[in-house]
Amino acid sequence: MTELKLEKFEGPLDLLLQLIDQEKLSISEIALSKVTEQFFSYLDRLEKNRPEQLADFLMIAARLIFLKSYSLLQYAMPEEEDSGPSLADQLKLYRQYVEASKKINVLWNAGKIAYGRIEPPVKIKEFVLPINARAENLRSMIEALLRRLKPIDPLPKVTIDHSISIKQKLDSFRDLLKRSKKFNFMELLEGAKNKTEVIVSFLALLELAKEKTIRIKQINSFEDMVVIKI
Amino acid sequence: MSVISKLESILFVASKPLFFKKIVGVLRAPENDVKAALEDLKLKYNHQDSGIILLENGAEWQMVASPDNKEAAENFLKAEVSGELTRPQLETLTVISYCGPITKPELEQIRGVNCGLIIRNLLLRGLVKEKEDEASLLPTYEVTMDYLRHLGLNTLRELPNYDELHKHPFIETAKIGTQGNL
Amino acid sequence: MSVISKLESILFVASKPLFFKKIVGVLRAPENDVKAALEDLKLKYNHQDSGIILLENGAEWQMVASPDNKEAAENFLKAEVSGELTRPQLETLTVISYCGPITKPELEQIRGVNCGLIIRNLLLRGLVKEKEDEASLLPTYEVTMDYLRHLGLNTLRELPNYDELHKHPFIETAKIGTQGNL
Repeated sequence: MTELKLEKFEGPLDLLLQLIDQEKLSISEIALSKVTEQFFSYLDRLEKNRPEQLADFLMIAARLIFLKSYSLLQYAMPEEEDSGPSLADQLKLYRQYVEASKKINVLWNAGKIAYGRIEPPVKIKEFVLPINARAENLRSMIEALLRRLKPIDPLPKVTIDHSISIKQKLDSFRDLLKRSKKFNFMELLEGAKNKTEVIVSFLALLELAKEKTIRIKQINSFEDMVVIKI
Repeated sequence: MSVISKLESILFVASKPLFFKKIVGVLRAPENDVKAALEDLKLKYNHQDSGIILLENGAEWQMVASPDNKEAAENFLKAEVSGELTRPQLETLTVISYCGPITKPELEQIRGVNCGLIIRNLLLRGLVKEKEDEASLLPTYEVTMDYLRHLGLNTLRELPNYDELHKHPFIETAKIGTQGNL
Repeated sequence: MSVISKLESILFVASKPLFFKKIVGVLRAPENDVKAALEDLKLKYNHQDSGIILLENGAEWQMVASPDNKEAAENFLKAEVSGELTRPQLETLTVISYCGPITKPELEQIRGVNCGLIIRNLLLRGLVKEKEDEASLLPTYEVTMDYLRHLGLNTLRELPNYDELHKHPFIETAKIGTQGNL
């Protein structure tokens, strides 16, 4: 597998498309599942080189994890209303616009410009004050402008949501492990309100396993997992 | 004089894109008559070998010289430079061209990346504008007449696969998807 | 493109009378072809109910709005430079009033949109004037004495909250602009 250059893709969807193309697959959930690991391998470097885009990649990363975990954890997923198109469908749509953008680029570079004309201005004999250009109008306009220019929180909200929730989950799992040596994954999910929380719990669990704080046992596939403190 | 003759004169002297509402106001004619007159003028001008073209961009109209005669026109006015489009600019313009008016979350759902900076960049370049529509809660974005002029198209409907990509079955779901949290 | 199409385009953009010789030079076509094309265009335009007319004055040719619609066209153009300001125009005038003298790029960074057409309109209305600034090489814009006088002010400092708003930190930050790598 050849490494894709980090600066060569536009965003997470573009990276996915390129990974899928590289594997000579067509867009499907199976294809997405096959490139998930590769996708994750780019996240670390991204954090260093394009931190401002991390939130965008995390959104897609969460959906990839969801797809992967769905087959493993189907029993644990709460019923939820469908929240939009599948990732595969979204990717197919994105590809169509990427293709279309190439055609637009050809038009843009064709050097055809339709010029408007400039009618010589009519001379008004004396100065006319527009009825809505009095000092009071200027004042309310600049106040509106200042409201618009008021700096907004520079960090994308999504990043904060994600990092806080994973951190919170990790902390609460650690607390739990202080109190008991062994518990079932399903117990952890009892309070889960939506898919995001299930995924975040799963991510937190993987993180703890990586730290070698816990061991995970599953007797049969699709069954509940037993979490054991090391 | 007839509506169509007055319309032709106004579009000729205007020297800039005019909103349909504005035209109706200036002509003091029923909307339907103005609409019909605009269609008639389109038929009169927009054909092969016409030196004048009537551009239509959403609710805006502008009379321009044919893009095929760019070089000849530049003998009489300052040449405009199109400048290269970067990949993010191009990708964003493409989605807005096919799906505009479109909100920022919808655009982001389709592109999968935050589009705040790129929208600002395109607004500053005058290629994209915020739609003047106070009814919607979120601002919507669409391409400008300047962009259309530089593409050499009479209307966005002439873009390749316009109907398919404009009314793509997933766009509506993509738009709904922006309300979900994933 | 054909001679007639090119001819139509240049008469359209020229906005002034063109000598026959000049037209021939620009089109680089045989005199007879140009003459025939001019006659064709006369037939196309110069009839009852046309909104555009081709004027022939000795050896000079010019495309103009139909004299029958002279009043409508003039009223339209006058309203453009004396009527109520649009919201974007008022916002631009406000920024120039409180923050002038200011360059076009600074103005655009603050407003977040391209301001070319709007500045042109404010100049025509006599609300704003252009000044060459030798230091920055870019022209700067500020309000005119006429405007100030009609506001009943002696100096801009008398604008509401001028001292506080003139160098407001939000505006100063916006002015520098976002250096996005796009």
